[in-house]
Amino acid sequence: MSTVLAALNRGLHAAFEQDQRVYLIGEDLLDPYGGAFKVSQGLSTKYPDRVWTSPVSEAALAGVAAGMALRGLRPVVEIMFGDFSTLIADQLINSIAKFGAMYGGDVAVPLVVRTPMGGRRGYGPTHSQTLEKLYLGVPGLRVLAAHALSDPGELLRRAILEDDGPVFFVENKLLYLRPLAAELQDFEIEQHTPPGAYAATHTLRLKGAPSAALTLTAYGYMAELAREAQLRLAFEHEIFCELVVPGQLAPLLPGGELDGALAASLEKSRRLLAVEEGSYTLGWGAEVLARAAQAFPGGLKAASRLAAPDAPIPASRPLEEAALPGVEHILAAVQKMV
Amino acid sequence: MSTVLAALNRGLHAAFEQDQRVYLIGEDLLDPYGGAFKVSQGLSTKYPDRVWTSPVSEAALAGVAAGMALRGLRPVVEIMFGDFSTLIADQLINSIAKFGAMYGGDVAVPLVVRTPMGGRRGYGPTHSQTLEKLYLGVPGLRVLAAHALSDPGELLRRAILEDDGPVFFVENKLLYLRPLAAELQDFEIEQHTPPGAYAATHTLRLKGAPSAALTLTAYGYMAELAREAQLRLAFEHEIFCELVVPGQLAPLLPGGELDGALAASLEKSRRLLAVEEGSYTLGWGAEVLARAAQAFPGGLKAASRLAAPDAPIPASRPLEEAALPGVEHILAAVQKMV
Amino acid sequence: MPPMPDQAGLYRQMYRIRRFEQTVLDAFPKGVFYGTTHTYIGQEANATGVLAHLGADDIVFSNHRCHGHFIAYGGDLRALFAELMGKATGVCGGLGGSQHLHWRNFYSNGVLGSTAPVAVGSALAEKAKDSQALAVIFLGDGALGEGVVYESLNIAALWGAPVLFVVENNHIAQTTPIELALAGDIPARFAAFGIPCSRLDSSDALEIHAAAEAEFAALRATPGPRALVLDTQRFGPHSKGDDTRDEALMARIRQQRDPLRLLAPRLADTQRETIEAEVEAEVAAAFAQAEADPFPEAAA
Amino acid sequence: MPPMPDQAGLYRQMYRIRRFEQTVLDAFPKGVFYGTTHTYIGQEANATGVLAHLGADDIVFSNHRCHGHFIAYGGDLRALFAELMGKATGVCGGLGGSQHLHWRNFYSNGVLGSTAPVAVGSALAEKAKDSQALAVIFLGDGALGEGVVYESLNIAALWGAPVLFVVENNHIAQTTPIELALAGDIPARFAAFGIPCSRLDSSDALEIHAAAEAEFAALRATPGPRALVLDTQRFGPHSKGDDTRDEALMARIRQQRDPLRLLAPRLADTQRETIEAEVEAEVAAAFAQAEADPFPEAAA
Ligand SMILES: Cc1ncc(C[n+]2csc(CCOP(=O)(O)OP(=O)(O)O)c2C)c(N)n1
Ligand SMILES: Cc1ncc(C[n+]2csc(CCOP(=O)(O)OP(=O)(O)O)c2C)c(N)n1
Ligand SMILES: [Mg+2]
Ligand SMILES: [Mg+2]
Repeated sequence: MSTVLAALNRGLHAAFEQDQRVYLIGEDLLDPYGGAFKVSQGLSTKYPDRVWTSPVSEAALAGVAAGMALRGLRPVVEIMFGDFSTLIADQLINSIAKFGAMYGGDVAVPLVVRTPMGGRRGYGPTHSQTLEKLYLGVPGLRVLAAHALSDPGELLRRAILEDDGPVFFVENKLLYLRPLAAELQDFEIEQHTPPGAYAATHTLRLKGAPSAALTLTAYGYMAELAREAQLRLAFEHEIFCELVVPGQLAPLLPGGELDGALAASLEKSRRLLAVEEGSYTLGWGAEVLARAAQAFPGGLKAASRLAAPDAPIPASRPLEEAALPGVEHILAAVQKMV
Repeated sequence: MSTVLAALNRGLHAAFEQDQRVYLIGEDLLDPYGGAFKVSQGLSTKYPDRVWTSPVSEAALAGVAAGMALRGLRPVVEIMFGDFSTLIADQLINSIAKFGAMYGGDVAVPLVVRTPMGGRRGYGPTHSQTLEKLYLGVPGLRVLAAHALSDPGELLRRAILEDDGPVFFVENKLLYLRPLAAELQDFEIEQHTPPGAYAATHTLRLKGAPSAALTLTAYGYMAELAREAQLRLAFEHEIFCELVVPGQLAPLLPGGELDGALAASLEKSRRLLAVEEGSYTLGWGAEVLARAAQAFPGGLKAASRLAAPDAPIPASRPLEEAALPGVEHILAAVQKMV
Repeated sequence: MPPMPDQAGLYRQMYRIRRFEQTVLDAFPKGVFYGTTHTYIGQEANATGVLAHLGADDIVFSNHRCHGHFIAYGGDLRALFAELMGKATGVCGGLGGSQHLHWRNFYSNGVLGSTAPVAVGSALAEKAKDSQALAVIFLGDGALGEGVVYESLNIAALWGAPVLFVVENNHIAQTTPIELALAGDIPARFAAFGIPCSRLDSSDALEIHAAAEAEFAALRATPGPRALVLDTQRFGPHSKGDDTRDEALMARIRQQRDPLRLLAPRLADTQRETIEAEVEAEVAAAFAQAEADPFPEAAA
Repeated sequence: MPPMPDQAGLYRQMYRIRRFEQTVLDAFPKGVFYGTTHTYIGQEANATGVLAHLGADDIVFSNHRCHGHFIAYGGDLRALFAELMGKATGVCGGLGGSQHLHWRNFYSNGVLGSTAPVAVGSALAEKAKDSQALAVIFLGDGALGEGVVYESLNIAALWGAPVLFVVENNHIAQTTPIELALAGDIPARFAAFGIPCSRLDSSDALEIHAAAEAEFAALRATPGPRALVLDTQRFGPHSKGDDTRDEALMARIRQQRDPLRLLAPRLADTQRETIEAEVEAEVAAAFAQAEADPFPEAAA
């Protein structure tokens, strides 16, 4: 069975094969290593001229990719750990995402920054963060999050080949070894692609379940844990939830409008729990809840967020496990809400 | 009459006078220039050994300050434009804000990064942004926003001298020349200092006004515009609002709790409009609305946000004026909500 | 032997920049312009001498002090005036303003040093496409404070980017003299990354033209980055009215280092006067047109 | 004449590091440790030779490969084992893990290069306080890719920070050989910022001890930054089992560049054996204690 890692690797290979303008730059990319998390494996062997392994210079990598994109190539940048995306913040915010609009609209910057995020491996405070929330409100930047419900390699391939703007592509580390679209036979899945997006939002319902008492929303690896929670809530507690999993985290709909899939689910359930691995304050869930509050001025019966506490992620296993939201945390939170 | 600029300058002078451990580092600090916005004027003349004018090296400035703070000094860093805070994102997020907790708690990093933010001066896309939203969710970092309702110099002095953790201190550019606490005679002002904070939240009511139909919340220069809107709404439209102005933007109360002053106001008004100059998505207002939604599960009658669109800030005056929320925007938004 | 440079052409180009910038400084207090500006007066010979060698497909990256670079690149005066006024006809439709220009292969940005990797990437892209185009990037002495510049030098050298780094060392960054901002030595900073660097202390457009000619020739002959440090002088304020330098010293510098004054004696008086008159008219017309141009309309 | 270094002491310290790291690599697959690790095997002479000169108040900044630095600084073996296990008794109570250590004046961080300005700032603080303390920062060749390092060199030179930059050039960064990552020349990079730099290609603790002695003496005599480049070899994987280098080459290197092997002949056999036995016991005891230590409890 294929894993998310294999799918991403296939997506990269497909992009390289289909378009000569695709280049990869980043640290430790050469085979046999193929990047610290192996997503880039095989590319340097097959396309030695288009894979440029680099010094440890994240900011310049992003800027170099910007220059390549301005001049008609379609570069992919691998940032070894998402924690180091802080080093490209200026290039991302003040160059890459701005060029399109600030130069009056006749410039395109088609590039993809790929990076692993997330903890649960004991890597400690500077190698475990889920920092994409920093980039969700950056005008001009699309943020996509791989998940295991459909092929993330295909999403990556489209981001590289079909998107004429910059994309920040998030890959949770624990997601890499997850099997792709596994154990979905119990679920009814609805796909809905928001206007202007090419990543579908997936809505998961347990087959034959009564109408949902609560809407869970989560992305990336957290969607896997939420799905597990969804099953256990049904079987162990007879609480039925819908799970809404976006693939595109930003931009959201203009004017503060709520995503259609989420709105449809909330219309029925009237209870919302947003779950994310990043830290609480101004996390992704804040925007989700704010939009839900705007969309349902009459109010929901309950609206809540589950996230990591606003603190560095400890290296120690029991501390890290307690800090990062897991299935048990979701079960507890949902039970409090219904 | 004193201005915010003069008050901030006085606050810096007071901090220098009261504590030998206070140092200032940044670009173009020397007199007669005294920093690009003159906030640091007079310091280099009076304390030549403690004002270090620097090369154009924002990241290193932040890191150097971190080292100074670790070793017992109380450095202040001036970042010339808040737009360049992107260059210190790694130092802020992965060093400065983390050291305290990640080293097990026996390390303090008492430093203040001061920086002007905001547009309305035609400086264009890289010199007009309101980027503090990037830092509101950074664990371990306090974010304060100067406003003109009470003495921002005193707030700055306390941040420098009394806070043992790192502070990101935001100064809106248009606020500099605003008179301090002017024309407040029409208002009844309540001050409330949230637990763990030393910056008060101000609640403004028009004297003798009937109970509020809506709660406005805004910070910094936006609070000035919101106050003007509050007056005009009362006198021109007979719509009475309360205005809640926090001085501390982060951290917020633990557990996602809503600030007490805001909760008290919403308890009565049941309508919320959060106004900010930064761009919409995952702006400060998202967290405010999310917390309000959590605090009032029954729902508010209306909840909305006013912010800049998710786009670079144009240099051209009419485009910039249309993009950044002004008094007219607030009037229109409130009228739609009541 | 390379052909003699077109002295009249160089003079005209420099005079266009000078008159453009003076018009900006004069008109700013009247509220015609909006935002900020950083004028190129005193440094005209740099852009003019360097960009005279530019091929049609070559790329230019510029900084906050970009008007002179833009004009020497061939940019339109009216469009530049209009951009500074925030008009719809501006280089970027009023979106960018003074520091953020893009036209054809010309790009400027207001974040110091941030353009360095972008320039290197653009050069690498052209190399990858086998287009023979190369990139030129202008950096001030102050921008050498930014770390990303050194990351970019390293990568440019490792990956053989066809890029010319032009450092305009006017010995000052905003108000900070170079002695307070730069330790060591500028050419050594390039050499440390294996990048050949030459240096010229001159405001003479002919000398700069010749030095740049050699750099372009070397760059076209052998792939890989090169650097040219031009020691120069900024005559005006950093932006507007914010010059903290000694006025007597500045007067002497303006006397000795004026690129126009240095080139003028090489032209016949009548030729020079014709050029000046033509440029005056051109600049005045461009300004008038830009003033009459409409503002952009905000989308509802 | 400076006193002869304590050869037995150097050997003991290096042996402690070696045995600590071997224990980590051996036990990791058994699940005793959690997270990541970067061992110092092969480079023991650097930390040991350099930090032998440290004064009580001097400050050390270290990187991801910090165990050897920490031990040579005087850090406790049990606390370090415990930190790698995530135990409450760890150096940072299990919060930091392998890469994030702090004890007394020792600080490490896992973001390459990010420590450079912090080290410079700490040195400047000590100078401002007139404490006479100085800072030492260890950087790998790979970290020289980060721009903030150059910003820091510039500021250190301009502001006269009493800091010693020690570059441990093991010719590789993770899997990337230095030829693919570093253009130009390491000492030239320091010289370009006016920072005196010496270089030594050795794994002999006595030679390194002597070179560092000269640096510390110069640093204490004259304020201002200095640099020492130590060409060295990493014997083990980057982290765990991720070595892509040629095995035959590595075997030769381990043969020729082993700091323990190089120093051993200088000690009497019995003395050496006593040291080794004592260290074996010490390391085993520290490991056992750490294993028995409790995990921290998560706050509810
Ligand atoms: C990253 C960044 N920091 C600070 C500034 C503010 N700033 C604008 S121009 C300038 C001085 C630039 O000096 P230099 O590079 O020598 O160019 P010059 O103005 O002398 O042409 C400064 C500090 C900026 N634009 N970008
Ligand atoms: C900013 C940053 N980028 C990337 C990494 C991932 N990383 C960890 S160690 C390493 C190689 C470091 O090489 P070097 O500095 O030579 O030290 P060595 O491992 O050889 O001791 C890399 C790339 C990191 N920790 N920090
Ligand atoms: Mg300059
Ligand atoms: Mg190395």
